Amino acid sequence: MSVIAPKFRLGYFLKGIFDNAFWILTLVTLAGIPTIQIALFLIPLPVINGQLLTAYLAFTWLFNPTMQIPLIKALLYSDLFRIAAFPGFGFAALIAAGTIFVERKMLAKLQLRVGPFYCGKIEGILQLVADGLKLISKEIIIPAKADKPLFWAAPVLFVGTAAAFVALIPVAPGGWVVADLDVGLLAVFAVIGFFPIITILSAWSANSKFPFIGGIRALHQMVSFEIPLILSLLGVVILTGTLNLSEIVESQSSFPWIIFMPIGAIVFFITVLAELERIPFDLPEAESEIVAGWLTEFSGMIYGLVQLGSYLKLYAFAALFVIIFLGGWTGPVFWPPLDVELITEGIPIPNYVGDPILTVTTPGLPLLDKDPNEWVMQQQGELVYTSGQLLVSGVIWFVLKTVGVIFFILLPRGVFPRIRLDMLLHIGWYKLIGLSFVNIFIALGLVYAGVIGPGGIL
Amino acid sequence: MSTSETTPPPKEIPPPKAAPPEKTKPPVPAFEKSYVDQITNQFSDDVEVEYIKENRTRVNVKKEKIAEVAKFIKDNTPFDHAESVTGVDFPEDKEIGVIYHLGSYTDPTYSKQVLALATRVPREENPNPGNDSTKLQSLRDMFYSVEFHEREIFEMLGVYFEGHPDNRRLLLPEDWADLPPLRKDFKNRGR
Amino acid sequence: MAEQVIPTKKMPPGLQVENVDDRIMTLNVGPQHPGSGHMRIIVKIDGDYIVDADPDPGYVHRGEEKMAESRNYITNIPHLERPVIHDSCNILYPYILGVEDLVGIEVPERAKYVRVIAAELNRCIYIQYWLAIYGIFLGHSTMFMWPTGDRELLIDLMEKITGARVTHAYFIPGGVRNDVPANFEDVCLRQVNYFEKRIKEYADIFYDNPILKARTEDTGVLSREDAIRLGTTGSVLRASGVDYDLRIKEPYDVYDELDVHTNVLKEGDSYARSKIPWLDMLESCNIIRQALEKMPKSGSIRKKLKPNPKGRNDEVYHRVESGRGSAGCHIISREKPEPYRLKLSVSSFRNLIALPYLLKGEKLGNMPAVYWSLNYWPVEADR
Amino acid sequence: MADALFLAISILTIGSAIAALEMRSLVYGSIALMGTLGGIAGFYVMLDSTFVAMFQLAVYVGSIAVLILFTVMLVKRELIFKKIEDPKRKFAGIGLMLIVILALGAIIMDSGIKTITTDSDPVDFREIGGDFLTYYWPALILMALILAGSVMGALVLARREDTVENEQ
Repeated sequence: MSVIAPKFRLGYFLKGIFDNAFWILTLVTLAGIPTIQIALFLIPLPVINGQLLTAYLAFTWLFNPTMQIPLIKALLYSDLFRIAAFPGFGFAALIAAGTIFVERKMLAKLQLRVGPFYCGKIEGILQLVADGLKLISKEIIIPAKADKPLFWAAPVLFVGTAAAFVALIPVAPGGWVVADLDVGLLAVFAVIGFFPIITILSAWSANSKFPFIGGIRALHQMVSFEIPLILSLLGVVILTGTLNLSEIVESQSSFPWIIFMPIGAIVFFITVLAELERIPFDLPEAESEIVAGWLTEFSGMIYGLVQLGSYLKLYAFAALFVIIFLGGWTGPVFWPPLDVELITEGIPIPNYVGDPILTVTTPGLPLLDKDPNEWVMQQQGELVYTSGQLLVSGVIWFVLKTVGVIFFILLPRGVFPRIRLDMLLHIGWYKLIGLSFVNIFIALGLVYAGVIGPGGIL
Repeated sequence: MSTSETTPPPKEIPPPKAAPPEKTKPPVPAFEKSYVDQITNQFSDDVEVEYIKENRTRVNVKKEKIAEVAKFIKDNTPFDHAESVTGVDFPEDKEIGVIYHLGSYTDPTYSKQVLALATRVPREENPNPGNDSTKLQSLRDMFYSVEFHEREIFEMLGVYFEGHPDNRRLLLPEDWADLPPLRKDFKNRGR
Repeated sequence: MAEQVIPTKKMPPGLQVENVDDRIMTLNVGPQHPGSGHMRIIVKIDGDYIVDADPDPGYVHRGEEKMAESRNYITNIPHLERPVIHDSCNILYPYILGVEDLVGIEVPERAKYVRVIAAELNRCIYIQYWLAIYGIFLGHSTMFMWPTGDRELLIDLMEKITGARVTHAYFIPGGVRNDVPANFEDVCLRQVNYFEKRIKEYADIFYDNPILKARTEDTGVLSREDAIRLGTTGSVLRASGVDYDLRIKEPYDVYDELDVHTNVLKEGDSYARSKIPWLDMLESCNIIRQALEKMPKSGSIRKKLKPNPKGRNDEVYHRVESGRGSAGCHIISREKPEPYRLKLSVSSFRNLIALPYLLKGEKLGNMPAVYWSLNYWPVEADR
Repeated sequence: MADALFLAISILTIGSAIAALEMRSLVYGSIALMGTLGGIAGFYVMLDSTFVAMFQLAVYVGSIAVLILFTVMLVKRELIFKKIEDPKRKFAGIGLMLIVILALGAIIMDSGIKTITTDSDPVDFREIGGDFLTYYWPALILMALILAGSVMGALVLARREDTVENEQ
């Protein structure tokens, strides 16, 4: 192994660098800048302080201290921020990375593993980065007789579908959700339905036996567990009378639905384990039977993408459990309710030197200001509480609950062995479907008894 | 690896039958003698008792009669399984010995006993496993557990077992084209 | 079964499928497969059912028996323990007994007890390793980590006795290689007691686990008659209800002076086969404690052996109960320093015959459970 | 914007429908069929009925397409890639399609559906759900029971088949 190629010549090396620089400059000038300008032309720009934000103004205000806060605020309320950062991809990816970290540490504690305890400097956080770098730098090997377009498309589609799932999850009051659909829950079902297709297509496209068996297993598992998954959530829909996920959360301001439908929650949790291929149900990846199942032929960043997608999916399912059964971002509130003035304008404090205003500001991620809609909605009597009345910001409650659910999803990995395919199908078709019907009948009974639901006493 | 040249094998190994030292032997154990006597009474000419020691006995059988003797043992004595099948090369005698070690699980009084059922088959200088005279009847129908052992003997010593359904190679590669490696004229490299 | 003539051209067995129905898929499980070990199982599946299984060992064949013919009785010791390095004392035991028989040497009483202790410790070490792999084969990663962790205790103990962590080469004709350290009794008792406490916890997480029971019970059932007919041995045999343990049936060294119990289960399924080794470990702890109590506190540890001993013109066949079952050693000796023929009759090779028999008709998901419950060690089968 | 979107979705739907018919590989054909069904869901979204669109996605793209894919993959491998080249049949099919399109278009144009205008709000799915839960509750319970019964029946049937298979 020689470090420098035997035909190395400095002149060729420099020429290569200059060539590259030349082509990059040319492409940026001819293609990059026009693209940016077209994009700026199409994107609706916000109005800040009565001025339409143009690209020129944005660059100017970046260095103007008084205008930076409004600029950032405008950025926070833009769609791009929602998709890329807070309720969308970035937030979910952060939680997914945390999940991997927690999984390693917890399993190390449980199983006497020594590696994760002594790994790295700062509790082994850099291990995640190292893993990611390793996956990126590895060669992507495609089987010789694979169906190449599908083989490439499947991981990308997997991540895309997982991200679409994440986009439907509201994480904070006031519409902090990427896609606030009226039929959010139905959209969730529609998105979940895509996973089996992607799995079976990628398994088929690898043109190998073990991925194919794994794909067929995944298909069996996902299809047979999708039905109890949908049925177990119908009880909540009957009680709330809405399919919008934010409204489902707001309906739980007094009590979470898990109190009334524990059966549905249990069924949903088990189906989530199966849909995520976590350990009692990880048959599609059973390494002692079928090498790695439908992931066998994946290598390098393709594998990394599938892993990223599956952890995004893990976050999304845990968040869905929190939203539907555990009350989402609702937490303990001040009781009796605070004065409206305290929340909105602040109350002057007598005999106090300095800033004489006492206000309740909102900790949490929508840090800078309260959503203007919220105040309006409260005036219209639609909201029982505002975020200002929460002890802690709703986002923190949401994250805490989600992490708790993720913990319970990870926990069986240390406790249970893998089950067999016929046992899995037996559980799915015989037990869980029956239990979810029981759950629906409980919900209907509550509705017709007039206890709860549309026009109920609670 | 090895060559199938026709150099005579080294002379220093004495054949086992050639050295029966007539010493004062220990008394023959009665229990072991009883079941060996069953066999010798049945096949008087075809079998020969090699030794009767405590818990260990050995009976040499002619190779044509091995299946009959094995069937008799299976039917009339508590020996119900074969523990081990050893193949030994005797280039001096131009013979290959096959020794079946039989044991018993069903009868607790026989649980210490190991009956060695031995036979010899002719050996050829240029072996062609499966197609030469080095053949023996398989005991698989009597003692099912010899199946893999006989496959191993076949590949290691070139003894073809007639009546064995699956005379493929087991441990060696499928394309092994050399001498059967446990024969004495297969030389270890560097030795 | 019809007689099969040897084909003139050897085909790899995986390619021998002719005129097979399209429903049947052939899977090469191994040798590069996380669920096969150092061997290949050619599995034909119809849907989820295995219709045919053909084990193909030989990927780690070392030719130990051929090697033994050109080395003398002493230099044979280190390489004959290689087949099962985790169980090196027990795999060496029958050879040592046979050589002692051939050269006619008596073993001191203390050495016999040390041998029994080392053999039982080594049996626990092997079974822990086996159990770890059984756990990970069933997807139970905790059961992979716990036995590998607890195994270190006994490995440290064996290191104190023999000086080596895995390949001990501890038994020699006429005794053992070196004496145990000074405070060995206390250390060994403490370690073994803690070890027993630990392995009793395995029942909570593994053997009483409802999913494990539902998964492995009634799978791969080997009846008593079939276990005898197939000539299986060790834990496979005892899980099928045959009470046969060589430590009791044919006691060697000092096992007849100790109170040894054997564990027999009637079911013969994968669960019973996997439970027997665990019960054996608990029994081993008992044996070690008894041996420590009865062991002479001082005395010779080995008989002086004349250099390069020659055997007599005879053949011997000795058996011991190893971690997997009966391990036999058949030595044909001439009046020479090296054996004329040495045959290791090992339990893995004997139990392998049950694998195709058990796998036929099972589900594919049961394959690892059935395969590894046979207590099969591929390297030992290949020798 | 809406017109452009409509055009794009139309091209996607019709193009993938043609592709679904013309693809040689059955797997790619079924993927194109998924595109068609997804395009129809896009039309529903444009018509402000997201409820139906989501059902279209969940049922047709999510479930029916999986069934089709599953069936296709169980077909022999040669059949998946078998070429069916018959120009006569191809042109006959195209002609038949044109005739049907023209006939349907004429009927629609003639029926006066274009001139219908209505200002009433589209029916919200909430109202349908509310009606189901209040006024039509016996029907809902009946439907639920029939669904439960049919699932149980299917399970019993499947079980019987399963045991028969095991006996073999």
